[in-house]
Amino acid sequence: ACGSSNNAGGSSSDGGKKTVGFVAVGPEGGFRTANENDIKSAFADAGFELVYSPTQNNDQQKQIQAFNKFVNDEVDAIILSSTEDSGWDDSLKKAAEAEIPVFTVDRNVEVKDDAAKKAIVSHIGPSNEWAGEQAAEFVNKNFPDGANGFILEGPAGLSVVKDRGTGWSNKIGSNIKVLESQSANWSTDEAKTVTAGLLDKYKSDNPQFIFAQNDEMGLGAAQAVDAAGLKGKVKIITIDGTKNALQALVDGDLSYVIEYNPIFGKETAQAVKDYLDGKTVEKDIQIESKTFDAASAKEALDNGSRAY
Amino acid sequence: MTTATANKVKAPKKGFKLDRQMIPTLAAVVIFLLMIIMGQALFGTYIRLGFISSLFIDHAYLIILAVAMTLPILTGGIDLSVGAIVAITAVVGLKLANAGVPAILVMVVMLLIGAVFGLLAGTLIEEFNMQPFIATLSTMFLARGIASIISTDSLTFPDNNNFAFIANEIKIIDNPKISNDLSFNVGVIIALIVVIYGYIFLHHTRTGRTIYAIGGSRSSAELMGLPVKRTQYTIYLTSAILAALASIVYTANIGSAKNTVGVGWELDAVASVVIGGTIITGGFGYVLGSVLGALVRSILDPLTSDFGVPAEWTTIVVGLMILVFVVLQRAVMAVGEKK
Amino acid sequence: MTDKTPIVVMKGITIEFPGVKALDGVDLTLYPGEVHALMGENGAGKSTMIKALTGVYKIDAGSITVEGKPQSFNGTLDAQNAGIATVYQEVNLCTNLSVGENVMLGHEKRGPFGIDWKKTHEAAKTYLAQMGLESIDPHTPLSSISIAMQQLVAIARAMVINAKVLILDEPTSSLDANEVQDLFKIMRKVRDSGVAILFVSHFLDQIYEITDRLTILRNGKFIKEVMTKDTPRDELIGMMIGKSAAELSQIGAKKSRREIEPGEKPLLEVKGLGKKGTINPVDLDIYKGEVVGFAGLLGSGRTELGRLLYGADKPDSGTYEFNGKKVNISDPYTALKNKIAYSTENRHDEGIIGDLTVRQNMLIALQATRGMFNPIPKKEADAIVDKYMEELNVRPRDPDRPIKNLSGGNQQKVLIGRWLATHPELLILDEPTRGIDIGAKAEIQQVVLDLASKGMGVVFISSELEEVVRLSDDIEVLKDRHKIAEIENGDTVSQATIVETIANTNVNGKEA
Amino acid sequence: MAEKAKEEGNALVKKLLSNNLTWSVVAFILLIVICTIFQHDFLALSWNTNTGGLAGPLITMLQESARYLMIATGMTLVISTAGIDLSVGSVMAVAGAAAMQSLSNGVNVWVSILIALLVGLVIGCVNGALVSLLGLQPFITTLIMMLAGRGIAKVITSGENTDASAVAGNEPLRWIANGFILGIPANFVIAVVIVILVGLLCRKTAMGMMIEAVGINQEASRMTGIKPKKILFLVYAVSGFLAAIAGLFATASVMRVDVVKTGQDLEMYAILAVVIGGTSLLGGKFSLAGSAVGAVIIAMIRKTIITLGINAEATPAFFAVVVIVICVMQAPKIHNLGAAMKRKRALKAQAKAVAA
Ligand SMILES: Nc1ncnc2c1ncn2[C@@H]1O[C@H](COP(=O)(O)OP(=O)(O)OP(=O)(O)O)[C@@H](O)[C@H]1O
Ligand SMILES: Nc1ncnc2c1ncn2[C@@H]1O[C@H](COP(=O)(O)OP(=O)(O)OP(=O)(O)O)[C@@H](O)[C@H]1O
Ligand SMILES: [Mg+2]
Ligand SMILES: [Mg+2]
Repeated sequence: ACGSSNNAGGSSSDGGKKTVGFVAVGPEGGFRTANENDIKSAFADAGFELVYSPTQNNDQQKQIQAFNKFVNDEVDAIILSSTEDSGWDDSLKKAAEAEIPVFTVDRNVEVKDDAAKKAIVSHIGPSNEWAGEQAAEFVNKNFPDGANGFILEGPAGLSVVKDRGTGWSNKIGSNIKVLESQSANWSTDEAKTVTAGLLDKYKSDNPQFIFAQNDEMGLGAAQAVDAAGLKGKVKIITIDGTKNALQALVDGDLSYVIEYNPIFGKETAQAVKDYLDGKTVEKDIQIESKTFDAASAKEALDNGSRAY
Repeated sequence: MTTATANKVKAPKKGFKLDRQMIPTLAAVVIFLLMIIMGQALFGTYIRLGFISSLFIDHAYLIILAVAMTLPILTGGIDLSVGAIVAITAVVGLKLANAGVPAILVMVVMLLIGAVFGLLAGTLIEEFNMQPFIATLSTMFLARGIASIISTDSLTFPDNNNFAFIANEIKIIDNPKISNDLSFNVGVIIALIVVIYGYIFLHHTRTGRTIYAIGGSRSSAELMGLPVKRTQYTIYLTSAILAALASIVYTANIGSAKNTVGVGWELDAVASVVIGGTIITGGFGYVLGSVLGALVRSILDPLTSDFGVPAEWTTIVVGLMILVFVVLQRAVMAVGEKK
Repeated sequence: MTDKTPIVVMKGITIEFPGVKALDGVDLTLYPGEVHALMGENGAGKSTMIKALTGVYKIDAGSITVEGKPQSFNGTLDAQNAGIATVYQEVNLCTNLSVGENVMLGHEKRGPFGIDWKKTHEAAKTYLAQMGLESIDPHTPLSSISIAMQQLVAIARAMVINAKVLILDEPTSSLDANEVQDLFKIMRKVRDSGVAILFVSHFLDQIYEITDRLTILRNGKFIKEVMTKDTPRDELIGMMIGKSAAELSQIGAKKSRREIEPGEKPLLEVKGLGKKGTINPVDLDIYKGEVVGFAGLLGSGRTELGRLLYGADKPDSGTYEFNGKKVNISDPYTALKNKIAYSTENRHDEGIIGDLTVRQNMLIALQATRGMFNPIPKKEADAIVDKYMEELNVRPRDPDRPIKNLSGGNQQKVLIGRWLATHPELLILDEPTRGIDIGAKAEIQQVVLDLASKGMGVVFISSELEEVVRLSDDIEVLKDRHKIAEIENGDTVSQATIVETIANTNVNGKEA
Repeated sequence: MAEKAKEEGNALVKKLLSNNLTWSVVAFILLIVICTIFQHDFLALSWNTNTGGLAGPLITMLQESARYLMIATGMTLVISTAGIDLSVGSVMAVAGAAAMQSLSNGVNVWVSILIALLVGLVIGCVNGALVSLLGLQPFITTLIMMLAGRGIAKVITSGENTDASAVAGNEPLRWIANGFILGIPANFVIAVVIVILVGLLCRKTAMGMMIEAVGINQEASRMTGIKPKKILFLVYAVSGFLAAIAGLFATASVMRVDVVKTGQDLEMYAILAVVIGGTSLLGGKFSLAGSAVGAVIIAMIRKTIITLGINAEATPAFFAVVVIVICVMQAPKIHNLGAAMKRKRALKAQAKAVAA
């Protein structure tokens, strides 16, 4: 990829390939890697030159720096997969001044400034709140008489964590009791430890479900549940829909998986292309996600359509 | 009277060794320029007024942190809490601003909170014999923990807050194209003042010189009758307050913040200081070097991105670049030593 | 004299370290305008007494009054503020800073914009000049000057504070005769201005030359305070060591020269050994059983030559033959493997490994030659440690104490034990008697002669020409990093011979 | 007679009080007490027929402590030479990635383990070479390796969190982290055995002394014939190797590597464990037993956080408070408080007497 020597150079609107700057999060496994790889390949297929700029530690500052650099580089469009939903006003204003269209993906950003608002052409991505709601609905449906359980959260403060949590609380029935919410930092391994601890602690409360905010943590929880000899007795619900999770669903380790569909590179590329060609683009492009139970998971795995 | 002694003590060439101490810093200058030139030659976007402007505007906070980190490192210590102090002061600051507290008061409170953590670190180090690494690691956990207890929301400044003046860009050259605008903001000026302050503090005050002395040998400094304890307090207090200042500049700049802000910034600051030629074991180094180090560190990310380094490789490449840098400095110094 | 009011009165000072009572009810009274010496063997408690006065150590009992006010200082800074300037035994300066800064640290001259460096350096220059260091540029890094010069810098630093009490703990141990005289001149001047000087030295000549009053300590206990002029040497020594001076083993007059048999191969033969910038190429032969002294002024390159012979620095020219074999001594390890050992002059930085015990310090070099995974059996280790603690009279005789807690002189003895434990064929001793009390000095000199008589080659480097002349078979004279002469010792050779040689020969070996 | 016995007893108490290890153990017990108050059956052990081992909160705690034991041991040696190894967390990820990736690529499980260990060793050697041969500063060298290591892990798995839980024949690796030896977690047993082996290696040979010597005074050590460069190289290599074992423990526990999370921040925990164990960051004397206790304490703190149900938001603060309390308890100032007050009183009385 090192050959793209003058990709970012100058105003590239003159005939050649259009340049798109991608302010990304960076590979984190699971959802993120699938999502970014998909975007990269979709833009390559659509004939764009994509300059990719990941951050570290989910650091918004590095994203802002990358964004401002893309503005200075005078790219043709910017795709923003932000780690935070606020703090973008100044940068977006610059983009607006430079007349560079911005497409937010995955996470929407909140903007106050009007000039900044203008820079954002469209938002493309699935909904976190929706995913949280699906988890709540599943629990409501399966435990009409009420139940006890845990929530495994991502790192405190990320907006994904909040949105998934909000979705859950919006829909969860009043007879469902969350014994404890703990963070397992998105990590399989930590989730296993945390779950083992929680199962020990609330043995007498007969926990019946675990809502893990992502697949990784759900898989860890499943192992702890298994080790405690509670497989099948505790229902585990996760969000993301990676292959591993679907397989675990088929194997009965998980009970329900809500997809948070990362595959929307094509849609994004199309939106950028349309906009640059002067066509109108929808303000909000919702990416549809599915939910899986064991049967639909098996089907999805068998027909080999899962890309991640 | 003492011709015998006088004769045999021939003065070595003046300032030779002092120059050698500056070599790593000079190397930082050269490499920084080379990187800019390389970026320009390959991608054509590095010698642009807009690029230079945002390099400073976006990294004013890092420059301040680098100056802050220089002080403890010069004594052979470290302050790992700076990133977390940015977080807690930002969260508290934004909460207060949203509660309608006047901006000036908010800033004062932010600086005071920084001071409290600096004082705590100083106390742990000086009164309870904790090593700086551990003491500031603890205050880092503490600050970050308290920040997230206070709020995990993404907080945004209310409209028309008085913080904006720090962020408002002042255009010196306003070209039709934004990439050719030369601009700066109050944040950059604050950073500049901090740098000047750092320079004067380290080179023209007794406390500053005591910092170098402690870095040379703490026990010697004590036996020489220098106020070591007081100086140590000053150091950790200053670095924490500067971290709070960096927080003011940063949050004003992006207009929002939350408890997760500043994760890993302490390591960026350490990297800046080291790239700038300050030796991590203390005793040698310059504030100006740290500033350059911050700029070099800042420019590594856009370079890797422009080179199209695959995502998985970026940290490796950034690491390798710092390594090459450190090795190069080492080589330059070795040559200097031989001569 | 006694009608003066004392400026410092220390009464019943007791300091206990875990396991030792370093001081036990010691009194000390200093009068303005007097030079007062603390006398005692290594480990008697002199340095501890000084540190008690300046608040480095907390006292467990006793009282300190300065100018009539009861005081308990919390460190050098407090003492300084009360007018007490101190130069401690181990040089305590900052090697990362310049000479001038070291002199002025904490007392820099200030202008409207903070420190005024020009004025500060000028001031430093005048203080340095007082110590006879006028030709040192204050900008020179401290690390590039020798320990001895650093000692002078430390004293210059003490002069900056307009002190009422000046404490000098073994300031002369690394100085040569000229510098000692320079120092004494300054001390007299300071004393005459009404300052009380507390002085520690193991050189009796110096004691009698400069001091007015003596306080004698033994094993941490106060023995007596006397006037110098009323106390004969024998009596003084007797009070210090607790037995009569006559019992001190006396090293005979000049040692008889070891004759080289015709055709005998030297133990060590180097040709053109040198290193640019440190020492010019040197030829040198050392035979078995021979003591070769290196003489020269400060900075003449004696240490550098010793380090080259040991591989501590890498030579960039010359050949090296040992025991008739060409060897490449590239580092201390190979030197030790070849049975060459070197005891450094810089005990603090290159000698002791402070936190390790006496036992470990003594065994570590032998262990290094045997290899990491071949530990010395406990029995053998015990035997070695016992033997050298005994032979060198290390006190306290407790091998499991960290070496840093020993007094300076005893540390030195342990280090010599370390090198002897490796059974070297060539032993290079750089200032081995520095800071060692008269009893121990005689012991060490005796050890050197004994070793030589058993066939060991010894290089003896010392700033005390007297002992060089007395112990050596051959004396190599160095000047300005050149070997300028090789003197065969004999009845006609005296200290004066060497001083003249240094004065009258230039570096090309020709008469000046 | 009785007087003397009492005095001796006092001396013993004094010695105990000023010993870091004592305070670490006290802290450990305190944490257990707190946990038991919150969860009455905290100390209860039961036999889990499912896993063929003991089960209970303490057991999961020991299981987690195994990885800390490994990195803390390596870290102790490095810190003893006055260095630091910030890369252990990343090395864990790299080793875990290597094991998981090779397993899922069909490599035999034993070979995979070997590859992982080798990778850790190699990274350790690179650290060692940079520090000893090039003379780079340990902090910055291993900081670079910490950055680069994460990248290497991502490169190995192409950015994925490789999962080998379904790979046939992975049982031996799975057993290492989840199995039991005589009812006790296998990884804990393995870790303890390794710590003891390293301890024996250090103390029965001259290795420990030489490491300490280099840490106390490198130049003086060189002058005694020790080769500091070799020692430095060695400790970083050992640290890398042990971190690889820790990486295996961490990933084998769930048979999955998480390129971002595996080993994240664990270098800090390791350093804390070492310091709690009484080894100074300035180098020199080290205590492997102390670090081992420190490592178990870290695991215990984390267990306490889960047991008390401390909010995710508050965990860092809780962690900080516990660490600060332990370190303050260990401070000589606190131990000497009594003695200092006594001395002050005595001196005051004396001064009065003098004045009178
Ligand atoms: N920090 C310490 N801890 C334990 N013991 C100590 C400490 N400092 C000194 N000592 C012991 O106190 C005694 C007195 O030591 P001190 O350094 O005062 O002797 P000295 O008279 O200065 O000897 P020298 O002439 O060798 O310098 C010695 O036995 C020494 O071992
Ligand atoms: N004229 C000088 N000016 C500055 N530094 C000097 C000068 N001469 C020597 N030095 C420094 O002094 C140090 C001591 O030199 P060296 O050790 O060779 O002296 P020496 O003959 O062994 O004397 P001693 O052992 O008494 O100090 C060297 O590190 C050298 O850099
Ligand atoms: Mg002494
Ligand atoms: Mg010398």
